[in-house]
Amino acid sequence: MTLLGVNNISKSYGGIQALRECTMNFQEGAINGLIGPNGSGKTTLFNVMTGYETPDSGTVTFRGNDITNATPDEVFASGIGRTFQLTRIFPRLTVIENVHIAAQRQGFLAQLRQWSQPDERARALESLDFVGLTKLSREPAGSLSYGQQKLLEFAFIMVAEPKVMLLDEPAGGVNPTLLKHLGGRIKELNKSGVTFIIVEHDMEFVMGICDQVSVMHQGHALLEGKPDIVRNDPAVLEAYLGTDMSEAE
Amino acid sequence: MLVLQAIIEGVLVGGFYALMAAGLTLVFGVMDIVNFAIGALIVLGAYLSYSVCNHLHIDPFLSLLITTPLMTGLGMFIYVFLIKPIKTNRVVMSLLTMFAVATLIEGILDICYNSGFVQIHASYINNSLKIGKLNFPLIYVLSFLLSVFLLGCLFLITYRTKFGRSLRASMQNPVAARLVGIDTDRVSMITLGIGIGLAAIGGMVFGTTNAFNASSSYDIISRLLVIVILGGFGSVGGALVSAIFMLVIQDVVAVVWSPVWGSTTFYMILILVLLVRPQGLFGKKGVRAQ
Amino acid sequence: MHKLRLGSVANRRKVQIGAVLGAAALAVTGLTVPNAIAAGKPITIGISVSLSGDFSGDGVATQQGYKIWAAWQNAHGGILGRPVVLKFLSDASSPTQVVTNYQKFMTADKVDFVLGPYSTKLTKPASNTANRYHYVMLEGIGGGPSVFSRGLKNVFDVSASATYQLVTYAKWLAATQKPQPIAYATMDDPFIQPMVDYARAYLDKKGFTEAVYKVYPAETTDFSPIASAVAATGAKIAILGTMPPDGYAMVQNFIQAKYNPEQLIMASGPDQGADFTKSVGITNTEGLMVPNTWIPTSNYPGNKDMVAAYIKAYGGDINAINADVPEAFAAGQVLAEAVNKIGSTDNKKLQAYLHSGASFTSVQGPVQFAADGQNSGAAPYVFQWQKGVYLPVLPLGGPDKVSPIETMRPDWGTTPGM
Amino acid sequence: MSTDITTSQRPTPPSYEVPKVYRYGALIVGFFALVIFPLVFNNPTISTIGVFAMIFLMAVTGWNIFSGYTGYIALGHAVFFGIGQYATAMLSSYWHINPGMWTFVLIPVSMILAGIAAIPIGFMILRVRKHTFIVLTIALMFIFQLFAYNLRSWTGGSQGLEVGQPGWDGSVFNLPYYYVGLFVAIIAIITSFMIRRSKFGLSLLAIRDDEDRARSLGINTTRSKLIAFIISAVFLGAAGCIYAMFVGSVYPQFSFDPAFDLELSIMAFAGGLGTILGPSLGALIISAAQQYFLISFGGANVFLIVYGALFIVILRLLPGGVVPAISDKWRSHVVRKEQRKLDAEIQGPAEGGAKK
Repeated sequence: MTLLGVNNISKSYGGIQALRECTMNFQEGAINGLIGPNGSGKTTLFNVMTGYETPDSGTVTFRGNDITNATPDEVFASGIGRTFQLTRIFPRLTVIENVHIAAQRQGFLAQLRQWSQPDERARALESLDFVGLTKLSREPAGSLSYGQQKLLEFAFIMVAEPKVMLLDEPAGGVNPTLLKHLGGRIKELNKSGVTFIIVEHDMEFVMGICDQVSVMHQGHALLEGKPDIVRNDPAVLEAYLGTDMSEAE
Repeated sequence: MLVLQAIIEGVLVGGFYALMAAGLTLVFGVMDIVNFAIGALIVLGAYLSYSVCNHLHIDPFLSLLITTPLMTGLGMFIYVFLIKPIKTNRVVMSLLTMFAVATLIEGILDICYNSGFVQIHASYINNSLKIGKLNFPLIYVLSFLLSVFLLGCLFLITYRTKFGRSLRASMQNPVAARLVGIDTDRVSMITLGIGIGLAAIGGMVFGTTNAFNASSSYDIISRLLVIVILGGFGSVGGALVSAIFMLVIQDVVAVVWSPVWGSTTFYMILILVLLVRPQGLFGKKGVRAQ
Repeated sequence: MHKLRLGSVANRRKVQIGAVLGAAALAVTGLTVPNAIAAGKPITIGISVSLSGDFSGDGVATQQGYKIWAAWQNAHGGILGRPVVLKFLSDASSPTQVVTNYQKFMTADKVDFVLGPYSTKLTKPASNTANRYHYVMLEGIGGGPSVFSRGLKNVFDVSASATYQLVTYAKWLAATQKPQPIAYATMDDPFIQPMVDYARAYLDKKGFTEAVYKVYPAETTDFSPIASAVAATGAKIAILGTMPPDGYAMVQNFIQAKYNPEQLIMASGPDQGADFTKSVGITNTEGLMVPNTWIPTSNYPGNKDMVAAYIKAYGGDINAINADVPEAFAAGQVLAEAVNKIGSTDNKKLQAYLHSGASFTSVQGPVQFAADGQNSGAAPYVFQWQKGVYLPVLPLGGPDKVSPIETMRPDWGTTPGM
Repeated sequence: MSTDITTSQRPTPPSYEVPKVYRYGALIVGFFALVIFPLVFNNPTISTIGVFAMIFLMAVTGWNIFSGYTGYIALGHAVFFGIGQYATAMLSSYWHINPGMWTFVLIPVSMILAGIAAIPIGFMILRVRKHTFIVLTIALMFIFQLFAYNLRSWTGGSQGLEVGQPGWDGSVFNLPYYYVGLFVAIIAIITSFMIRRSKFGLSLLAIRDDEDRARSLGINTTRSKLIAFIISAVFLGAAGCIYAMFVGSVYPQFSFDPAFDLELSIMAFAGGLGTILGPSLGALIISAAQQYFLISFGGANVFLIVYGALFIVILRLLPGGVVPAISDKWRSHVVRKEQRKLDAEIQGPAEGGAKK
């Protein structure tokens, strides 16, 4: 069943057409990989799906609802969490505070309550345990290593218990040990019902973890399928090795 | 006719305000620094020209040959000893540092020159060119020409020299500029030097057209800030256009309605413009953080 | 010996302008023959002056006036035979600091008297504070009408009331000239604007029309549109409500606009002595008029001494004396005269006596207080610059000799520049 | 979400915060010091400085709730300070309030008015960021100043307005202002504290660090910023009200004064921007020091030089402010202790074994 889908999305910046009539569906409960050469529009697609950009045309649907023009906070509240290519954590807050930010609360009065309610605190620590950062919970997040920051970002998305997690290059700059750790975590969460969409250049990582891989090329969906099939498709190879590398991401 | 006269005066005076604002906007663009001391530095420039003219009995415009290098040096000194060491929260910390510098300068000038009002003199200051029924005050015409000339030089430096390339690179992306081997510290130092050197020139013109004392800076700073904002940060051309625009609006409103509403009208236009274009008229839209 | 001491006074002013001790200040007026030497426990007087900020230009002049008065007073027997010691604090042109400063004078230093600060804006909070501690506040440089409309019984202005300062001129105009258009421009200020407005109302009644009436904000730095608006009317008479730096800029802009008025009077600016002549150029001062409360060459008691002492201490010539100086001096004089009369340092008695209708003399002329504390005894003068000399021209028939008013022939329209 | 990690596996991280005993101890001592201060130093000069310090205390605390927490440096909060002043002056004559205790009723009124004014202003200016925001706030303040000059039928223009002065005796005159000021300031500090530890406050801090990211995490940043802006305006309104009552006259030039905002930011920076008590500490020290300095060193214009130089030194030595400097000190103290403990553990397994 399709959980998150984009239909005929187009988006251009000035003269550059980042997305052209892109249609793509992501299945519930799967770990979806999204690959494609630089400039093929992966990040733009993420931005459109999470409310950071409004598409020129087309729709985004989530669980059958149209969320095309929703703002990032509404998108997040509806259950779509994302990480960024360059990690975006809150450097001057402590690790544990970072995790608390994403924990949702309804209503303004609830906002006024202390941020570290015991149950939330337990949950936050749990998610830090999950990525192995508990020891650093009182450190300012800015003092963490790059890889640790990726894990932290992962942890604080997780704490909001989204239905879908969009990860933008989770493996970039992360050392192999941490990466293995992260892969394990993703699988573990997926078992508990979280859907993933992962943009990644590290093919080994993608092929090792994903159930389903979509390939983008020049702003539209090229192909969709199991990792093995995608890996051997000539069109994909051409897309990667082909000449059109001029667009900068 | 009166309105036309007001427009002409607005354009001429606007050119001079643009000159004062150019240093501010340049420093903004390259270094993320709100040079709050610009008002005090302009007054300092005015006093320096005043002293040089009085002691050496030379033309105010010639005095620039002495005061501009001095003030440029001061700018570099300020950069090396006060701005460069700032590690965190640069935007605000540098603003406060410059405010402290302004206080310091005002205090020193107050003591050295004893807070009476003075004005720089030259034989031709009160002259004006009369064309038809319109008047062109000579000093404003000269300062307008000087401003246009200097802004032109600034333009050439920014777009036609190697230093200009480094400067623009540092403006657009300091991290990347550093990666490609541009010494952004040096660029910043020179920029602040130029910015404050321009204040020396602005100060000379200010001193010939206004009587001033050490506390005169307060009237200047707010206008320069809004000019820079309206023009767009870092845009020297924007500063020129918005300065002229501001002065013309102000002068025309002053003539047809009332001087007290002149600046109010301008501020209101500024707010309206910013509601539509938060980056100012000629500012580049900030690259959306990914 | 004198010179040496003088030097030290000047240095002190430069280096750490603090409280000037009576003894040191005495040296300033060594040239007058003391009637009596003050002795005994000093009388302390607290004054807040604006040595930095917006009002610093006048603040310094104010302080000079007070200092010269104290030295002169001490040379003339002090107050009640005791020496006068002034305590100065700088208020940085801020009402917050004015309140704290006077508070300190009255409650920590327990001074005998206080005198007013510079400007209407600071006099208001200062007099509130003084009233709280039942201190009388005599002042000469903060006489905007709003100071006296509050019902405070402790503020007294020794200078001619601001409201009427231009009226001497207006009356003369109505009496001698045919009704004609007049150009008005005034700064938006609690002291200046009422002056112009009052004269304007008077002249309107007498049939004079308004060629233009412009109010401009205090922080204006570019006067060309205002000057052009005035110049464009071609009015033969212009009445301007200017503060010192604006006045200079206005003259300059008139010259540039080639405006040729026959009569040009400014609320303030031409009275600023050397500051003014240096700024606009002495040749351009010809015919400019200004209302003032003081005649530099006047024979009123203390005036000659004050002028001599000023020149000796701060240099310049008689025309270089800022009007704030005699205004401050006069406030001190009236204080001394009143206190000597009642023979007590009690502020309550002083207040009652000042309200009694008694009259006083000062360097600015007679002083008598109306119920609201304004000086009803003075008739404001009008001065005109004639051939580089600053001469009283009005009122006619007053105690001082005045020169005839000249019609301005600035020729700003034809010969560019001087 | 299910994890099988039990709590026992979780090593408790050391606390780097200054222990509660010290923090609350200092707070209580500080509180009592402020309460008894005017009774001990009963000279009205000192209590006058005290009144101004209280006014700055509430103003800075209010300012910090917005600017400190969200990182949006507002240099136009004098708008609300001025609104409080003008509201007080206009309403006290409009309602014919006899000068005296009843005038204090105007404090909540001024707070409400400042808060209401903050809504459209906030809507307008919170759309922009960084430099543009800073300068826009300054521009806004000048607009208000110009309105105060130009709308003379209401504001009296350059003539200003008066607030009637009660006829209290000079020896006790300052006390009501001081204690009411202290009361409002404490409310401000408590508000600041509650916000800092609330989810709402955390969202403000998130905005400070990365606004776009905060939005992507489901925080309604526009609403959060606006609410913080309004709360901070409210306390500036209170400060303006007390100031107008105490000084007794209101002028455009002094009510909407650019220097006021610079002072606020200097105080907040010196104490520690974005901390709860840092700005308060900065306000108490700097406002008092500034006034005391002027009255002690008298009519000297060296004041500006010393002030400027001192300020540069402070910025250089304590770039983060006093309070963060203290917590940094404490932090490195804890880290050193940890380090020693760790060293001891590594060096001493043999001894440990022997003991077993």
